[in-house]
Amino acid sequence: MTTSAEDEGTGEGFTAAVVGGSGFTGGELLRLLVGHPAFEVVQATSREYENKTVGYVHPNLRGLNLRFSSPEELESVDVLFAATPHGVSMQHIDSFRDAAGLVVDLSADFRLPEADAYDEWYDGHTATEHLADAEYALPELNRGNLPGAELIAAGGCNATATLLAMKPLVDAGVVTGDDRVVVDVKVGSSEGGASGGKASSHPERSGVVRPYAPTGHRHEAELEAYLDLPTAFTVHAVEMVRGASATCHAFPDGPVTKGDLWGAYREAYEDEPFVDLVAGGGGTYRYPEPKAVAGTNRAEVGFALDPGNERVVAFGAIDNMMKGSAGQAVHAANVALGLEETAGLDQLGLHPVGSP
Amino acid sequence: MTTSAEDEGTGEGFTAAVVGGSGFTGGELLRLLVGHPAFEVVQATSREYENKTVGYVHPNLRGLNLRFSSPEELESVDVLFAATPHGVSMQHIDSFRDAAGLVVDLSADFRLPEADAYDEWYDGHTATEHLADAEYALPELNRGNLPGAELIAAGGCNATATLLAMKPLVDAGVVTGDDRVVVDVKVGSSEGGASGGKASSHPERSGVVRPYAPTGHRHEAELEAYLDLPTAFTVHAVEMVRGASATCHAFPDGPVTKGDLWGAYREAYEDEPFVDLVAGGGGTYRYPEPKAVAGTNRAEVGFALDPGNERVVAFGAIDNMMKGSAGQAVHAANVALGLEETAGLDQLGLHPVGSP
Amino acid sequence: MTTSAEDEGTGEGFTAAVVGGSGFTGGELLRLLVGHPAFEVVQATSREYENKTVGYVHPNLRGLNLRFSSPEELESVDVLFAATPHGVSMQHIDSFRDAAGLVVDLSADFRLPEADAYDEWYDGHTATEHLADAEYALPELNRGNLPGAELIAAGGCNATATLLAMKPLVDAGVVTGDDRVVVDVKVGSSEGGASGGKASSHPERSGVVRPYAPTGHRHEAELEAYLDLPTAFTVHAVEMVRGASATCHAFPDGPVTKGDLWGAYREAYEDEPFVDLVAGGGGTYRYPEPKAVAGTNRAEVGFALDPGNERVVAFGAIDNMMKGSAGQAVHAANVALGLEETAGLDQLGLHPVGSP
Amino acid sequence: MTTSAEDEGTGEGFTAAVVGGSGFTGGELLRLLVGHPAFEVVQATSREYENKTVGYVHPNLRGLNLRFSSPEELESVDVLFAATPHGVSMQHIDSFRDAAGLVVDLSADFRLPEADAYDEWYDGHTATEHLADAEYALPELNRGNLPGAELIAAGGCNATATLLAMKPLVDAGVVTGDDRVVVDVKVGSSEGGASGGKASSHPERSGVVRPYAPTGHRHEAELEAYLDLPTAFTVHAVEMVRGASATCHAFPDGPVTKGDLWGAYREAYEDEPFVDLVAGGGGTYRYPEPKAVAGTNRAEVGFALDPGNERVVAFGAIDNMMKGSAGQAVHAANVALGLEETAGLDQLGLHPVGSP
Amino acid sequence: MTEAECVECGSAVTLHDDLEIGEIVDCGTCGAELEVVDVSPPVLERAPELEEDWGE
Amino acid sequence: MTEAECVECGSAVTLHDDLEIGEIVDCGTCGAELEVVDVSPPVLERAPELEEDWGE
Ligand SMILES: NC(=O)c1ccc[n+]([C@@H]2O[C@H](COP(=O)([O-])OP(=O)(O)OC[C@H]3O[C@@H](n4cnc5c(N)ncnc54)[C@H](OP(=O)(O)O)[C@@H]3O)[C@@H](O)[C@H]2O)c1
Ligand SMILES: NC(=O)c1ccc[n+]([C@@H]2O[C@H](COP(=O)([O-])OP(=O)(O)OC[C@H]3O[C@@H](n4cnc5c(N)ncnc54)[C@H](OP(=O)(O)O)[C@@H]3O)[C@@H](O)[C@H]2O)c1
Ligand SMILES: NC(=O)c1ccc[n+]([C@@H]2O[C@H](COP(=O)([O-])OP(=O)(O)OC[C@H]3O[C@@H](n4cnc5c(N)ncnc54)[C@H](OP(=O)(O)O)[C@@H]3O)[C@@H](O)[C@H]2O)c1
Ligand SMILES: NC(=O)c1ccc[n+]([C@@H]2O[C@H](COP(=O)([O-])OP(=O)(O)OC[C@H]3O[C@@H](n4cnc5c(N)ncnc54)[C@H](OP(=O)(O)O)[C@@H]3O)[C@@H](O)[C@H]2O)c1
Ligand SMILES: [Zn+2]
Ligand SMILES: [Zn+2]
Repeated sequence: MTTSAEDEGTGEGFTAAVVGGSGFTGGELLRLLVGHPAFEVVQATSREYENKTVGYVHPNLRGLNLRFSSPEELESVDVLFAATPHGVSMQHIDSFRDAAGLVVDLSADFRLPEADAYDEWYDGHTATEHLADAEYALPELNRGNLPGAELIAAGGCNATATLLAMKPLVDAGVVTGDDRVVVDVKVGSSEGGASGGKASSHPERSGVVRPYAPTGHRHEAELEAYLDLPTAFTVHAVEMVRGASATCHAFPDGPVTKGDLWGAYREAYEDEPFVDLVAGGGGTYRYPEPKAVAGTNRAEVGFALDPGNERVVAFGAIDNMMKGSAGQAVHAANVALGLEETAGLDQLGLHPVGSP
Repeated sequence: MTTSAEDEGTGEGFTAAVVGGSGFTGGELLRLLVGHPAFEVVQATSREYENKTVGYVHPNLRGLNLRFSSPEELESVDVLFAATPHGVSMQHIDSFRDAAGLVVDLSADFRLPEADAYDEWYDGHTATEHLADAEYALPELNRGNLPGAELIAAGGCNATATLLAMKPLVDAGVVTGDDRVVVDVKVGSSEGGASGGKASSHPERSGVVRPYAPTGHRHEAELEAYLDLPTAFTVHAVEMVRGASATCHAFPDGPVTKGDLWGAYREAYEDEPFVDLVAGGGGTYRYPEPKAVAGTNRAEVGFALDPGNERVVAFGAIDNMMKGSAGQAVHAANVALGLEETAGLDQLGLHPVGSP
Repeated sequence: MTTSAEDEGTGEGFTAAVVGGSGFTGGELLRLLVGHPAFEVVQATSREYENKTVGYVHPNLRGLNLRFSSPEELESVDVLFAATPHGVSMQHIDSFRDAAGLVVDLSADFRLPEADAYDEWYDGHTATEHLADAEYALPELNRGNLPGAELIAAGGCNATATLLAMKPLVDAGVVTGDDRVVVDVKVGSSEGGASGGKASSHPERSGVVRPYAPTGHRHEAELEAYLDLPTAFTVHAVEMVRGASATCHAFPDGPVTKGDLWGAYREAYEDEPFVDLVAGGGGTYRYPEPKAVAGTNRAEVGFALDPGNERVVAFGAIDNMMKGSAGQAVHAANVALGLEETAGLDQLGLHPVGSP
Repeated sequence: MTTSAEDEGTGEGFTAAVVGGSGFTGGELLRLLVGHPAFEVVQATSREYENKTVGYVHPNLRGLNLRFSSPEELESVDVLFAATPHGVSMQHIDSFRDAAGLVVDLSADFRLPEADAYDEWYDGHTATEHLADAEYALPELNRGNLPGAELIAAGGCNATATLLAMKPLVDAGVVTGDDRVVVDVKVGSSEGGASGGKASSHPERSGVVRPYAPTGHRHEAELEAYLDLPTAFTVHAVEMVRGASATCHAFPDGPVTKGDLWGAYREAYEDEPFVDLVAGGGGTYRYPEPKAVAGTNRAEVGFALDPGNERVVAFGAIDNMMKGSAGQAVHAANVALGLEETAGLDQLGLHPVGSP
Repeated sequence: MTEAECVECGSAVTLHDDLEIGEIVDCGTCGAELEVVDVSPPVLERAPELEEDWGE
Repeated sequence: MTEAECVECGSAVTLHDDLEIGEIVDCGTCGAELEVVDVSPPVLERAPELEEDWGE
């Protein structure tokens, strides 16, 4: 492979750094930025793998001529992507913003608009003065506020799958904040990040249907903040590495038809470059499935109507590493910088594919 | 392997036949009956594999000295187990009952008490005169009516997982028939049976989180019939071969404590030989998981309390081939015949185990 | 998704048809050609799915505005790709070549140079007059003969993995045709194609290590033809959908050093755009692995030296649907037509990724 | 579950302790001993989980009323099973033998007859005075020497699969020590034990075909010692949790027929209670497969003849946690103590089953 | 029950009583598919190999 | 062997004899991790929740 970090630079391009480049979403950012026509990666940090090549950790990037460097010595770049665990970005946000005009953070540190919410759902916030500057990354929700933003917070993966599934119902008034929605999410093991642990060892994690967050999942906070929707949220770990799939059970107050639903979803996503509607139809793939979008920035969104139970079931399926984090981050950066929205994000899914 | 069908017979034993012995649950019945101290298998039917050894189809039964024979020529036995697709048993029920004093049917043909329900949920019923004789197999629900029964109908696998999870809440009055319950089930590929089809080919079925029955699943009928509970039911296919896991989201009218819930579940299952309570605690396995019970007749049942959403999440995890069909059938036969309840059903699960 | 078959055309582009477009490698060809800067897909055939959209079968191509049409009515195109079962191309080769100046066939029908070999390994050949025109696609073996070719035969997937692993040893004289080489291949389920069958149903095929061709595999013929190497070939089905991995055990006559081996492999592949050498080193990914190249046209090739046994173990790992068929076909077409070799083939692998 | 460690005791029974009871093979020993008619488990040690219930670690043993205790305080028992990492048993062998009349060790510490071999293949041996007492556990090789033994060493899992496949060929003189045999083994992730590590995290380990020991695997030493056969050994990690499958490529000097091979294998295994011959035939399962024996102490052994290459391919498939360690250990203890050979080991495999 | 010898592996194959010529049975030891070519006494031959449905 | 009541689920927890204050045991019924806060008679309290290593 002859791809080289240096080759990518062009007069009109942007330089980029990835803090946390040895992690799962950091590696995904590198994959995307290396193939992006407008970005040149000049730094990827890792404390554990300092001085090792990026390909030592990420075998798909063996062709990349770049070594990990310390997060203590950040280069000046146009865009700094932070793919570090919760809490790290809020600690280093001043130096991140010193190093780059645009910071895109993948953690939860700047996702919620109110400092209070961090006290309720996380362990508080230590850099609240930056919260007002932060824009939620998901363009389908917040496209208008991204151009020119200086601090962007990529949404949570499970929240993203749910938001995309439910937003058309909320916007169309089919569901209101008074109705409780039950959200049952199934996720892959890459959500846990690269640091491992006993429960995520292969023998223990294989083949599970494991209720890993039966209640109290932190992404409820994002749904309240951005959809104004109280959700009863439960997350299961299932056998896949990449993927998050949200099944949302909503109970509209009045009667609703399939036509109403198609209207709501087409209205919401007709012009969206990364959302496909999959709702019924024929063949093997009739509803959203994460494996169909693995490796891509696409979201599959769909619904089914259950008249007997006066229920609408809404589905959202994404790749947690892409639309659920790194892809969403690059998409938002594209919008913020005035680039083509799909630049660097035109990967197609695979068929057939196993459990990606 | 030296196990032989003939070896099993003992003076006080019962002879058994398995109609549909080449199928998935038929094979599981054979595995159980061959190892059962009180049964002697004298016939296993298959039209496609007539005259072939049972081990030709089921590699785990290579040691069994038995060949498939035609379902047209049924032997006289004490117990006939039918593991055929829906509709077959109702067609042949007279000859089944002629051949055996006790018929245990694994299909839905005799599960529902009312003929009307078959018109609503299935394609009607053509042997309604037998419905009054039929007893629902699940001993945790219907133990008292099994002794002496002549026709027993094993419950549906997804219904069984749900019934076991919800029954304690209903019995304790925590949930009433006025509250809608959302049930989100995840199942393995063996639920589809041995006949295959494109969507269940390995390349297409691997790694899925596929909403295969988003609404209108027929097992809703069993929940209404036996729990008097309206359920909003959705079933997903996930990556496993064996297993059914029900996550039930219930919204009790009044406040409920963890103590109330422990009370309800212990009351229900303290003396049950096949139900384990798994609800929180420590380590890797904190809630019910199907892989922990794969290959066994055990059910794991548990719950979590979500005070913020006034919600109880109830879980039930079983092996669809065992507690969800063949194991339940043998358990019910044990009760019906006055045998030790756990006879032939003492398999322990495996740890670690992948995706069984 | 807004990709449209019609959008792709440019003045300097080539039109393409895919016969067998509803199959696995046919779908992969479509994925590649849709993203290829120089091709415009004007036809994809299927008898079973005639008039259905391509996205009905291939969920990753839902954005493609194209419907399957009958293979009986071939359009005139620049390049016709045939992705049909063995025997179909030899039957229709005249009409294929009438329809297109360049035919690229993915089946075995034109892979072997000698008609005799078809009698020995296959069921004979009915269009032997075309054999002389056919060029073996693998550019690493046959690049020089591809420009201007009119009939190109993509190599077998298992043969490709083996050829790439062994060729440097043969070229460098480390191994000669007098030494028997043992080749032990592990493959994914997509090798079986979309037509399914009982042994490839999910419950039966999951989790296997199944010797599916213990001896007598037809790809031995390609190894003899193109490498002049007698191989003792055994193929196992293992749990993955995409991937073929060849482990070759060779016993050189004289002593050989690691340096010799590195020399041989670097000599062979230094300038190859699609071959990565992976031989020892550190981290988790030390030798070729198919999952690291899934979805890409890359091959990982490597080796280990076993002085105690006077053995060299050579490894080759590819995606059977890409480097092992569709990707190799497009690569060869690029060379034949004078395009950039990597055009349309710059997909990067994923990390982490499960069992793709 | 009502199984209780105390319940098991009977007048004629043996008490047992498991050192390393929190590990994978330790847990498997506990599963077997709890269900064994002649054993009563009185101790299971763990340093990390001291005082926790056995079910905290092994969810399949939740019904067992036993807590882990410290390996520093060993109870006096009839049989002590040690399931600790290499090196631990040789360090504590004196106290083990003080505590029990029969010690069965699952590690490599007492497998090889010669102290020298430990210098060559391991890090030397510090308790060589016990080597003369040690008997290799595999009854198919060493049944005659087990009765009355005081120290038994269970064989390595990959060695066991290979020994069972090759022994009939050696005994019948089809293969001699002058012929090099190539052995290509595929193993599941439980071989690595419970302690984990990055390469065995679920995202990295899933779906692999990974050459984890391309050369120099220590089990070569056992093959030399017990079969007098030089083997070129390569081990691959593949996607399964349980299972080891050896494919052995042997090149007999003279011609050999299928009849010769059937003769050799029937001669070797006709009376063996745990070995099934699977060699060709029809249906889906034609050669040995690890998933068919998962959870059982069975071995599937088979062969294929490749006349063109003058090759015999011999296969052996086992569950590494059973026939490859804990099951073999209990089998050997049964023989040593004069119990029924199959006592506690009558588990049947599952069909269908995924990737157990 | 009658018995016949398997031509593949040499073991005894147990057969049902109302055996008919042309029936296909499998050997319980080696799994070979065998055709009944005579019934009294029963004689078995290797049945024509069915195509594997394993694909490639 | 002594017994104590689990504060989580109310069932009896079997304990070993040489119990020490501060030891952590788990309840055999509900799996809760319990701290020994007194030994004669034994009294158990819910142990401080260990962080899950499940990640997200
Ligand atoms: N995984 C997902 O699907 C997903 C989805 C949405 C959002 N997210 C969010 O994305 C972030 C990264 O997740 P991940 O899954 O990629 O995690 P990960 O695989 O664990 O990677 C974390 C990275 O951060 C680095 N790091 C850790 N602590 C650091 C510190 N104190 N200073 C500097 N660097 C540090 C690590 O490298 P060194 O230790 O070598 O420096 C590593 O490169 C998290 O906030 C997560 O919540 C993840
Ligand atoms: N799979 C599960 O997890 C599960 C769980 C709960 C309940 N069940 C129920 O159990 C029953 C069997 O399911 P399965 O999954 O075992 O199905 P399966 O694998 O498809 O097996 C069906 C069996 O029935 C035989 N059969 C089909 N049509 C027949 C006919 N007309 N007359 C006589 N025999 C016939 C088949 O053999 P031949 O065609 O060779 O005769 C085969 O042995 C179904 O009613 C299913 O709903 C299954
Ligand atoms: N799968 C692999 O990994 C792989 C690797 C290397 C080489 N190959 C070779 O590539 C070829 C295709 O393999 P595949 O796996 O893609 O097979 P597949 O999934 O079974 O697809 C076969 C395609 O051919 C069409 N077809 C079948 N018979 C036909 C006929 N008589 N006339 C016209 N169209 C016909 C089928 O569609 P309709 O029936 O709807 O027309 C289908 O689109 C084979 O020759 C195979 O050996 C495959
Ligand atoms: N896994 C297999 O498939 C397999 C097959 C054949 C042979 N074996 C052999 O069996 C043995 C155990 O393997 P495994 O896979 O079960 O390993 P494992 O899962 O890592 O378990 C090791 C056990 O030993 C205990 N232990 C570790 N160091 C100890 C020490 N210094 N003193 C006392 N106890 C100690 C551990 O518990 P605490 O740390 O809590 O005390 C744990 O219970 C190894 O020798 C292995 O080579 C394994
Ligand atoms: Zn035979
Ligand atoms: Zn408790």
